[in-house]
Amino acid sequence: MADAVSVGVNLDAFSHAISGIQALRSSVSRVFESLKDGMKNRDSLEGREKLFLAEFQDHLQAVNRDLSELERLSGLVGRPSESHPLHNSGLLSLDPVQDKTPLYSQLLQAYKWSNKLQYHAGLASSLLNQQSLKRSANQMGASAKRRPKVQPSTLVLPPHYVDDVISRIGRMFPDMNIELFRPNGTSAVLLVTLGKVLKAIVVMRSLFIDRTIVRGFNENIYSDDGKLDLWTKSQYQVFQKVTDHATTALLHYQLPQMPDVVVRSFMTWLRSYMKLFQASCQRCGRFLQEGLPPTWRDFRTLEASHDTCRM
Amino acid sequence: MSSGPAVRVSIESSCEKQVQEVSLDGTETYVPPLSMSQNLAKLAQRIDFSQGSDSEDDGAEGEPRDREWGKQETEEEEGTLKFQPSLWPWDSVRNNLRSALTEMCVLYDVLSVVKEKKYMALDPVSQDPTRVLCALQTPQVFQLISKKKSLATAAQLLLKGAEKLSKSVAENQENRRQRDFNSELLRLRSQWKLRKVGDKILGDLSYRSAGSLFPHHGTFEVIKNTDIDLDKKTPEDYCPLNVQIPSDLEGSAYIKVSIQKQAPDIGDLGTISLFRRPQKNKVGTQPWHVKLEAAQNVLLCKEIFAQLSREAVQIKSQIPHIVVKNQIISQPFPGLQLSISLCHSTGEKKPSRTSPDKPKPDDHLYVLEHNLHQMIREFHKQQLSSVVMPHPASAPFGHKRLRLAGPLAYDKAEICSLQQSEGLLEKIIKQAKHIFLRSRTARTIDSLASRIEDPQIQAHWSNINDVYESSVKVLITSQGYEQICKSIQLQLNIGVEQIRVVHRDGRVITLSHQEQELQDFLLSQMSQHQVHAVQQLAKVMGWHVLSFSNHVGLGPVESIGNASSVTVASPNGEYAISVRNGPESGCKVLVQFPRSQTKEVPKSDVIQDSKWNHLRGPYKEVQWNRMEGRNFVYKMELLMAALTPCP
Amino acid sequence: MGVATDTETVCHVPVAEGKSVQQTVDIVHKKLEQLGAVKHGSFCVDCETYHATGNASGQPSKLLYVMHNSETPLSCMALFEGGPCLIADANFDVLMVKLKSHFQNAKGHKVECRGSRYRYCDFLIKVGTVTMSSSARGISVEVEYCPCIVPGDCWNLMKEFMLSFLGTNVPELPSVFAAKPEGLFAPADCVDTMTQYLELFNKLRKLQISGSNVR
Amino acid sequence: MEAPPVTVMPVTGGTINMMEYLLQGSVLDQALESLLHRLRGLCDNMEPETFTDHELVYLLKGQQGNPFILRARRSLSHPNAPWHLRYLGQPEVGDKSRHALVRNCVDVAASHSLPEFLNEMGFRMDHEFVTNGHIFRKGGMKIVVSKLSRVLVPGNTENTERLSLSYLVELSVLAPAGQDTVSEDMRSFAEQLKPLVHLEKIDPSKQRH
Repeated sequence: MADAVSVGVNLDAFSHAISGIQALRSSVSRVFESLKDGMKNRDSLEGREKLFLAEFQDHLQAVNRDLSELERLSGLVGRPSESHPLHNSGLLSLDPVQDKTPLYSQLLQAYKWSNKLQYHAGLASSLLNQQSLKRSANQMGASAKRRPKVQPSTLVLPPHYVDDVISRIGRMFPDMNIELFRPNGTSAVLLVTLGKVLKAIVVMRSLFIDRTIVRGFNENIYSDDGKLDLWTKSQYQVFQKVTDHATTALLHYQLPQMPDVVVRSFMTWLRSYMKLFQASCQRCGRFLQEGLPPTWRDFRTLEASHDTCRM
Repeated sequence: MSSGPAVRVSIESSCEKQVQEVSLDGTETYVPPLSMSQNLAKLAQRIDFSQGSDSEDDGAEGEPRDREWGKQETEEEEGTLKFQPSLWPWDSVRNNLRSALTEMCVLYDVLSVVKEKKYMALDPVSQDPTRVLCALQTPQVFQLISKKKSLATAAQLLLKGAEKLSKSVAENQENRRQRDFNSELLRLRSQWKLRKVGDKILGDLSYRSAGSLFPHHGTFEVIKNTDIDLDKKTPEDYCPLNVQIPSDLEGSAYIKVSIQKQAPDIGDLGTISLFRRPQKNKVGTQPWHVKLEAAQNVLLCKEIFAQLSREAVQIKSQIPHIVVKNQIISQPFPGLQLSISLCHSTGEKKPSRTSPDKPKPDDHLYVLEHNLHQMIREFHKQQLSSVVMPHPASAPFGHKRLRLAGPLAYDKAEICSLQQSEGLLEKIIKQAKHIFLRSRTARTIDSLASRIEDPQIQAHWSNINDVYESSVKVLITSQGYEQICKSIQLQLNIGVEQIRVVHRDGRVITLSHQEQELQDFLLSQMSQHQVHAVQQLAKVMGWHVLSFSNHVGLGPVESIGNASSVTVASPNGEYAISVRNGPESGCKVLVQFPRSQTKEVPKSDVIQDSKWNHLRGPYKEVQWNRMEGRNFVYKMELLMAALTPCP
Repeated sequence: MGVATDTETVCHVPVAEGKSVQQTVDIVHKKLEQLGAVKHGSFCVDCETYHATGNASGQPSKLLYVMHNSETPLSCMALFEGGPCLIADANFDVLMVKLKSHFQNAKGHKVECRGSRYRYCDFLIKVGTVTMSSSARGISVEVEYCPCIVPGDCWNLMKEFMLSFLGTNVPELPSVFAAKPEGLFAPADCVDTMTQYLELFNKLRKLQISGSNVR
Repeated sequence: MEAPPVTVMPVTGGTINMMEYLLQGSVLDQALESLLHRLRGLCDNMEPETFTDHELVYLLKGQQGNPFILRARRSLSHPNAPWHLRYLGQPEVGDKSRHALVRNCVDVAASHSLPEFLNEMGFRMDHEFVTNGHIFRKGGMKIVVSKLSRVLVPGNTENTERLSLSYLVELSVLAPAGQDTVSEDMRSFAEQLKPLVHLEKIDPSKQRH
């Protein structure tokens, strides 16, 4: 700290010295100025010379004076301390007495804090990225870069992968028979036979479900020419209703990032029609409402109710 | 070289050159050492001149020659001492002959070396000029002659072959030019049905064997082309066989299907402009084949049209179908006209019988034309397949399905479905309706999507369509909030007459073919979407939903649908935001401030007590269009964030 | 094309006290129409009885019933009571004519059941009057729930439906179904229906025999 | 759907009094190929079809008169097809100028329970055979070229033995009674098959005894 004080004292001398240098420079430049101008604008050559010499002399004297002044000032400034060329920061390079400085423990502390911060930030970010708080698939920081790759890959999946997923799902539900056809190129068409209740045709595009149609167990699945009939709607009102509900379910179960989950949840939902004719409505307790059994199945609880009772 | 003629060969042995005399004491007198050129000749015989035609012989003989020489020398050496009787009396003669041959070979080789100037130049050698000359020149001439001769025979052979080849090529060309009528007929026979009637050959180009019931006889006559001068150069496409098709099947024809709009509000349909040009003859197809195919196409088009017009007259519909000459006009939807016309252009002259709407030929629906062709062929196939053979074989002929109907106890509906078959015209009208409805739906959605930026409309068309049905998923979202605002998702099943809309909440709405209905519906859904989005956003932001209504009964009456509204309160309940959104009136956002924060609280005598400060304050409308933000939901999020006090 | 298999039940409705057969039928019709069912044409089920004339073995021959149902207009059902049955096309009737020396038609035994069809959602209801030798004997009600092929599954549902227009006369699950192991309405569903009708006819016939004072 | 279609027949009915017009002949195995070739040319343009059928002949013996004969046939190549039950009457004696054998005929398509049902009716199986061959069609005419095989073990259609080294050729038409013009058509068609095969009217009742 003593050093700091002495520096503070010297500062004055420094500023004087600087102004001294400035004066010296200006006087030197004056000498050259006059030399450059040379002898001119005088009546007689002699007068000219005389005047010029006198001027030159004056200038040189001024230079001399300034120089000596500067020398005096430089003496005042004194030599800067050799040991502390960087002042305080220079101290850092000094070998500290480790036991006496708290640096290590402080560092440790800081490191711990930074670790904790990172951990909590990670937790927070994962929480914030959760479904309920996500506003858009495009927004996620990390996935923003990944997205262009992810998006097409779920749209264009290799057929055997689709086969795999479907057969896995099929194994999950033993009472449901899932057959896979590819009547039109690579996109798969599933024929789901649910017990002896219904048959559903599910048209897929890679792993996304495009549309679905539900028919009675005894209705035709194949058209006259032996192909899967993807279009003719059921002749029974019950299954027309169930087809509508299944379409609604397709709109409800949507998770573009995980299409296989969607297929699985849809199949789980569809399986709840196993007891289409046996279950009574959970709301009104009756079997029939306007001639129809309870066709609606809640998307979460899979509870059966009439379409008119669910609202 | 060996083929040299029977020449008089001097028996004088060449060994004279080597040994001149053998004295009794065994000393031999040698000829003077070989001169430079002789030496060279000797060396040259060792060289294998592979380019020479007889180099093989040379090489083969080179070695033994050497040995012979050596042998001879040794023989000669000892010959006088003990005479060795040769195996064969002419042995020496043979040997000499052989050596003579060898000499000639050498000579020939030398000559060839000499002739190829690059190896060496021959200079006359001073020593013994006559001998050299005779030794060199005579064989050379002889060789030359023999070579010449053999070359000449070879050349003759080649020439003969070439002549033969060119002759056969010419013959081939000749053949192609003037084809054999019979072979052509054979070719025709392999592709078309022919039969002989009297002295005529008649063919059948009708589709009768494929199941067609069209009464046109479809007969063509095969004619032999004789009016051609065989000496003159025949044209490229000359064919000795010609076919004469019935005059009414000449030219080219197609069925034109188009939808004309009487009102301009309907978008363009089928604007692809594919102009028809006569088919380029494929290389290798016979002209008669092209002609017959064209005639068959005309016949098919005629059959389609005849079928359609018959049905048009038979079918009773509310707006009767009109058949005028070569055009059938039907009205699938009000203000819409489906016209099917038979365009038949005969020969070179401009199509004179085409439909009247010639100036705009771009509204031709190629898909429907194609479908018509497909359907008539299906119809043919049905005709054929309905009369399948019975199994067991003893059973009577009959419709395959109907035979099953009895023992399998088909009910009425099933029997009906076996018997009824929709007519061509009904099918094509249905298809036209569907195509029209589909393209207009697409246009409606697209125009809304381009006109309205917030919220966004996305349409995902199904990848599998039927001729009568297609479906599209419509998603209404806000940009940047796709994950939370997905309450409005619709599946539109576009049918023939109507559009069935399945809503994400389970509702099913049926829209008619009127464009306005779909547009109004989508607009009202978009308006509802905004309010739904606020509701969803409130959940995410921790705000509480105070009230929500899809159909508000208050406020100005909307011309389309109903306005919807939502009121949400900030987490601590201080502020509340009310939003009302109508499809027509747009959105209106109000913020309710807590009573304590409002400066100009109207002084009231009743609520003086401080506890009344917890009462809600007045509402203020937000100048929504001046809010920061790229869309409605973003603005709302900013507003909520601003009104959420920092803890 | 498959065969429509579905669940159906045929039951007998007793004639209401103090009403004629026709009046009772009208009451049922009215109830159905109130429910929302729509009349959808008419139907007819008939049954001829044959018995073998000369029996070589001498044992009492079973009766052969030949039945037709307007629901399956191209078919002809031939049944032995409790025995095998045959579904054939309409030419079977011609064959029976040829066989008349061996199988004799019991003239007085012709039973017919005619009435109207009603449709209500996926239900098909047929209410008919059973006629024997040109006199009305009783009322039959056939209820068919088309979408379901397992009778046991939808029995509660059908019972609820029948309650709504038949009141207390709801029958129990027909024995035809109860006997089946899987409870599946087999492809030969028309036979099951015919068996039910046959049982009904026989019941009515017995009623007639035991007490001829039904009405 | 409401109005029953026009072609749906009344509840009791069927086609009464159908007649079968029949010409028969046979060819040796060696001549089969050329006959088939000829038939392919003459007959309707259809895919040539083969068949394998199993026929059971049932008798019902009454107290008096001839036994009642019914033929039950099923297709082995189309196991799902219905059975065909056939009654054939005695050949009509009629006038000699007719070119074909004419007999009454009832064709019934029946469910697979037919053998069981016939047994219940009192019919007993007399004999059975397997027939396989080719079937052609020309308008209403049916031409069946078939080879008959004896069933060695009753009921086992796998184990059969050929009856002869020739093929049976039958030309038949089903028509309502009184349409004698069909026999004229049959004769001209039979003419076209000569000399490959000679089709004649053969009275089975006279043949048998």
